[in-house]
Amino acid sequence: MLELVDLTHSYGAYRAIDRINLTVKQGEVVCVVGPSGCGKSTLLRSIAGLIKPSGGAVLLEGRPVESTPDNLAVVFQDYSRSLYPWLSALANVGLPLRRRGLDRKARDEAAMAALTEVGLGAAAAKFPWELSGGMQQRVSIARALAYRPSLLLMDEPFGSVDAQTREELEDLVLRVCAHHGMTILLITHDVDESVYVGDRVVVLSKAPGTVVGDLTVDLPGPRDQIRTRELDAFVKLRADVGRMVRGITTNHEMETR
Amino acid sequence: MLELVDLTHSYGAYRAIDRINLTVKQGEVVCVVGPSGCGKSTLLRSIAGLIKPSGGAVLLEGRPVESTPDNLAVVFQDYSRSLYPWLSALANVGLPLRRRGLDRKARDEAAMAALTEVGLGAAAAKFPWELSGGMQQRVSIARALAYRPSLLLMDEPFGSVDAQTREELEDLVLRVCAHHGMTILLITHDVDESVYVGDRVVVLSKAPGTVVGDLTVDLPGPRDQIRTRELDAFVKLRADVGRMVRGITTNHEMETR
Amino acid sequence: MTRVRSKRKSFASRVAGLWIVPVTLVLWELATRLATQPYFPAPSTIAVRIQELWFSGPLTRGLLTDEAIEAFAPSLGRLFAGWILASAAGILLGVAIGRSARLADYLDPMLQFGRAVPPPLLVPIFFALFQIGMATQLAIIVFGVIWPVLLNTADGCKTVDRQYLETARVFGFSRADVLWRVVIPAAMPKIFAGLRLSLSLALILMVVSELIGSTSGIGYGLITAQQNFLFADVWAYIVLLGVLGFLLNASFLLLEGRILAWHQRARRTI
Amino acid sequence: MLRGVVGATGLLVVLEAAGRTGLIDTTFLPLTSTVLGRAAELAVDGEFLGHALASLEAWFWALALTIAIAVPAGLLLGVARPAEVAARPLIEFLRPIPSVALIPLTIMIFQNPVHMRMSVAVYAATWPVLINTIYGVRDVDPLAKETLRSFGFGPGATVFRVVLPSAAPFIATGVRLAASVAIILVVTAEVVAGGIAGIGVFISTAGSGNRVDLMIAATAWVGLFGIAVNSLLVAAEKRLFRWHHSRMAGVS
Amino acid sequence: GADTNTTADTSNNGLEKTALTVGILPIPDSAPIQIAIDKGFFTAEGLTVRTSIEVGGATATPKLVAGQLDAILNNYVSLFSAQEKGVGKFKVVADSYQAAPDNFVLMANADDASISSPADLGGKKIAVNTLNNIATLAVTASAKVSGVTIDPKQFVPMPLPDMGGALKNGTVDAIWVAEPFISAYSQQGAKKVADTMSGPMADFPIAGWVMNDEFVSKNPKTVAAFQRALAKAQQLAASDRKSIEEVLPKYTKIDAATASVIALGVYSTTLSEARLQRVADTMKEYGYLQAGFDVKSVLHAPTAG
Ligand SMILES: Nc1ncnc2c1ncn2[C@@H]1O[C@H](COP(=O)(O)OP(=O)(O)OP(=O)(O)O)[C@@H](O)[C@H]1O
Ligand SMILES: Nc1ncnc2c1ncn2[C@@H]1O[C@H](COP(=O)(O)OP(=O)(O)OP(=O)(O)O)[C@@H](O)[C@H]1O
Ligand SMILES: [Mg+2]
Ligand SMILES: [Mg+2]
Repeated sequence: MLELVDLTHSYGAYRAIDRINLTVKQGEVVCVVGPSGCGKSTLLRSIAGLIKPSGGAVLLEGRPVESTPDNLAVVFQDYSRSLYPWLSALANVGLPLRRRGLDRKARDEAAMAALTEVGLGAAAAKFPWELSGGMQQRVSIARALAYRPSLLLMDEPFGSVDAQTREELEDLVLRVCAHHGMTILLITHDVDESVYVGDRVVVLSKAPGTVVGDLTVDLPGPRDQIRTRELDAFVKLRADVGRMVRGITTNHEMETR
Repeated sequence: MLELVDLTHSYGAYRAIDRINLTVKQGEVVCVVGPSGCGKSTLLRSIAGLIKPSGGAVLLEGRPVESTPDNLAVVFQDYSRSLYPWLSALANVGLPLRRRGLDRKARDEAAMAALTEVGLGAAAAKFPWELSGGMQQRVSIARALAYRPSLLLMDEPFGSVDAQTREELEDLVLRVCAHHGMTILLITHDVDESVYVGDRVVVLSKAPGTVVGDLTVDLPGPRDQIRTRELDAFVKLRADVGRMVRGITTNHEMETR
Repeated sequence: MTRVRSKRKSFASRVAGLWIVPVTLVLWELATRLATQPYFPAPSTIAVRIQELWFSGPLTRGLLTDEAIEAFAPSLGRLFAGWILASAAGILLGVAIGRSARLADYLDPMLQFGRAVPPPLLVPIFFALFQIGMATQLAIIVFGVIWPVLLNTADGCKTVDRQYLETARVFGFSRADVLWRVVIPAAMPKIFAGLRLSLSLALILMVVSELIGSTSGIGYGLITAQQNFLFADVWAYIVLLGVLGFLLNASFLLLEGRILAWHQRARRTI
Repeated sequence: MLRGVVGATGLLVVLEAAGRTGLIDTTFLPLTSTVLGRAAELAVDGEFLGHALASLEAWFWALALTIAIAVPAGLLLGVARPAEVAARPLIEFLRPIPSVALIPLTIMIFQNPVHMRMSVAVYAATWPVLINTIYGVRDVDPLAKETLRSFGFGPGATVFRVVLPSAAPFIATGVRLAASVAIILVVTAEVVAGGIAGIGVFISTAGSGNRVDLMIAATAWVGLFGIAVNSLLVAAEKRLFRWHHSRMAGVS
Repeated sequence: GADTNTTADTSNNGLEKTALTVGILPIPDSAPIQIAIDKGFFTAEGLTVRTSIEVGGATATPKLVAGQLDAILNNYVSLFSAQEKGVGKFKVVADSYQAAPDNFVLMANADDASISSPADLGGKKIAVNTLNNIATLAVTASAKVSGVTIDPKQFVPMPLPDMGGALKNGTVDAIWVAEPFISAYSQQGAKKVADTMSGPMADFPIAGWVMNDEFVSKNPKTVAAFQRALAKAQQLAASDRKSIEEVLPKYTKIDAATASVIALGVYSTTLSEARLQRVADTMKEYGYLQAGFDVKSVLHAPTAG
């Protein structure tokens, strides 16, 4: 459904990503890992049509993406800036649902359900600045999930929550996505997470980012936090990805230092 | 050196932390873990004198903290908003050094050294909005380290960087602190990290946060990413802390859902 | 990409950006010719008057006539003196009341009062307070121009992102550093909005100050023309003011572009 | 509030003292007590209240019209860079033209004297709102806009749901500036062009009778009106923009 | 505003228009209109007259041209100048006011030895309420008698109430003022330098009631009614100072005490072509008019009956 062909982007003279090729199938969960500053967010923003890549193309259902594709939701890395301070958590989650043609009541209900699922039912009436970092992040996850997009882009969506909540959110996302047949592209730093959540793990090199690894995660579904992580296949994959990332990063660190 | 006595804070009617007692010795590294929204950032802000707690006291070297203590540095959770967009990364790091009575050249050198240590030597001239999330976070770590405070407060300082960089930063912080005899209070979600970095791990309950566990990490120093993590003591401690956090979070989740 | 391209914008494309000028002129000419109203002469008539009044002098002086020099020099002097004084006072006072709630409380009613008083009505009071004419005129300009700078500065300094200030606090910035390195840069966009407003306001108040008790300058020329029913002259002055304002603003934007580059680039979606 | 009263009283006392000691010539600037007495009399003077009401009406509609014109225009120009670049020469040409110079011309265009005053006031009051709106729009966090865009909202929704609310505090400052500019211009137009009713008409009549005390007393009411309007607007801003103030540090 | 009731209404003595808005100045010159209103002279003619306070010719004239006002009190110098420049086509329907000794005087600071007579005016800055009107003409003419030529650039326009302060702080050297300012400024240490309405300017016509030419020809009956009512009031004003003192506090801020002592001009009772031609001729002499000006073209004398 999503295809990146030689996707390249430079900020001014600085090249952030370099000829990235990637194909994502309908309903697939693809995790992207890579060193800090390698261009993951840039990649995500190109797919979302928020920046016009300097080269290459993003194809969605075969058609080139000119502006923001329809039926998309994004969880931004900088979640605190992507929540509207003049709206309550509930209203923040409900806002995109206007596009779904829901009336006020239906919107509020859907938003409330999503907030409850991320454990924020009690904080629905609070404003973003009254929420802790992790709570804000969960609001923006709830917003994306409530929207039920066909393509969901997430930029380190679980970075600010505790381990337990993180696992619950991982499972929540997988459940919702499977149920609604969403396609997901998830950026993460957590190698375990990438293997646990992804059907595929894509590894990017240091900046300018290129694809240096593309592993298919062949684990039985539905995943389970305890059992899946105990599988030999999981442990092996995790080690593979870990090695790959580590290899790059080490080289990277060598050069920049 | 740092003592919290019955520290309590409420936002309006909402109690965020409740009678927290804690003593931190000079040169100690204390990690605080706890579920999202339990009041960790609130605790940190009370210590930094940024909010006036509704009850109890913060004592520093025996004297109550009235306003922001001297010789303090903070890495905020919301790092992107704590960098000044009108200054380059170098200038952002160098700015607090004005208090150290350094001249321009010495400041720039110290800032450059700190940036290089966090792997951003090449990005010194960039402005914050030209940096990726992880790079911004590293700039704010560099700023805190370059300042050489006697007390360093860090609110999830490594949340946005990849695993490899994270480990390097952990070691960097430990090294710099040991060298300069800094005292550290570090908030994290990563149980492994809390045990690896901390001399002590303090576990907070769900909101309103109270201290439910205070474990001394009795591991040999200096720590090493591979060897320390392989120690039986490490594995046991990690499991202890994990159980503690998990227990709380589960109860917590039960109630809010 | 976009940035690079826009920087290299050719001179030709900049001039082409002014397409609205000829379009407006043509429409204006047509409208005035159709209306044939003595109060609204055609722009062509006005242009001729402008040339006669100010640009028919000797080449050595860039065609400027005596009249032009006599009118422009004192006016521009008053304009800049007034604007700079007002800006300095406005920023100073604005920073002070933006940073001190107590001072703001004490001064607020007086400032709000002063803000709503038409400057021409204060002329007799200024005459009573100042013993020289020039001071009166400067006082009128300063009094009229200071408000946008003062208000925007105060507002900008009062509403600095909390996280910026907290960062400054935890690192123990000195008061001066907080002011110079955090508050003022953060308030800069608002201060500039105020300065830009006040610049054209200064032009207006320069004219107002010359309407009363002056025998030189653009405002004096304007009121003379008005009271002599010389409409082409009146319009010549109006156009002159417009062009002056345009030029001043263009120079101002250049300066702003330099100083606020970080802001403009940080706020651009790439 | 209390401090404000203290501050203002202080100034009045100083002025009174300056008048009594002869530091200020009381023939040009009457004693504060005299002016205050006159101002109090005016408050119950039916004729003056009629004048005041006429000015108030012109001011209210002028401000309403200003907002109705300048905010949408500012949003458009702020969002659409090419439009702003194209319109800039015209705006910058028009902005420095004194309304006062336009008064005789507006008399020819607007038959109704109230419309004439309004047009003059709108002309001058538009600029602070317009410029502040443009700057406010530029100040909007790009990520806030991108968030909405990524959910597939069009430019209209982005402007209405993100740009307008985030720029609102900035716009409000512009409106507060415009409110006093509009008062100033309504009164000035009345002073310059005369008319049947209006505070400015009252002031110029008082001037022709050399009643400086009445002129200043009437002017004082204009200033007091400015205080009242500002307080109202500030209170409204506090309510509407709680989110803004919560995120912005209060004064130290 | 002024457009109400334009339609002819036969019940009102056949007047084409019964409601008039008249621009007046808040100075003694306008007294007759207030007298006519108060004494019911207009009502008797079937007219309802409302006054609008004007500031000067520069803004009252366009209001008249644009139809906001049906009639204005205007000084002749301004009026003739406007007519010549094609600002509009006007008709004087009644004379109003003519100068008397000490109506309009030049004053200077009492301690200013450098200026004591019109002969000292050379190069001095002189404050006038409006440029290019009776003020500048009177000063120019009276200085000329003393052999001094005034440069128009010596005139500083400023509102009358501002002049005292401007004189005191030296912004100007002399001021041209009328009552009640003459009395007020005398008390504040200003001295009279010259009576500008003497010599060539003695008994000079000051102001009259002016309408648009078009209005006059379209509304002859209304104009006639207006003239009749005004004539009665002018008559009363000319003969009975009390009647003026009574109305002054009503449309000006001159209080009764001041009204009883200030020097007043002469209220005219006829519209004399010869008298007004003198204004036009003087204006021509001093360059206020380019070509000769026949005042007959701007007069609309009342028709008998
Ligand atoms: N300004 C505020 N006004 C009202 N409530 C607040 C405010 N700041 C925080 N809170 C509330 O206080 C509680 C604790 O917040 P805090 O930011 O301290 O949590 P935290 O432990 O840092 O969480 P996280 O790990 O998610 O960052 C939360 O429930 C939050 O909703
Ligand atoms: N607006 C910008 N202008 C200039 N350079 C930029 C801009 N945004 C990003 N960059 C540069 O592009 C590179 C890639 O940035 P990006 O944000 O895509 O990294 P990332 O992979 O998301 O990193 P992280 O994991 O730290 O968030 C970085 O080196 C950064 O400095
Ligand atoms: Mg990123
Ligand atoms: Mg927190």
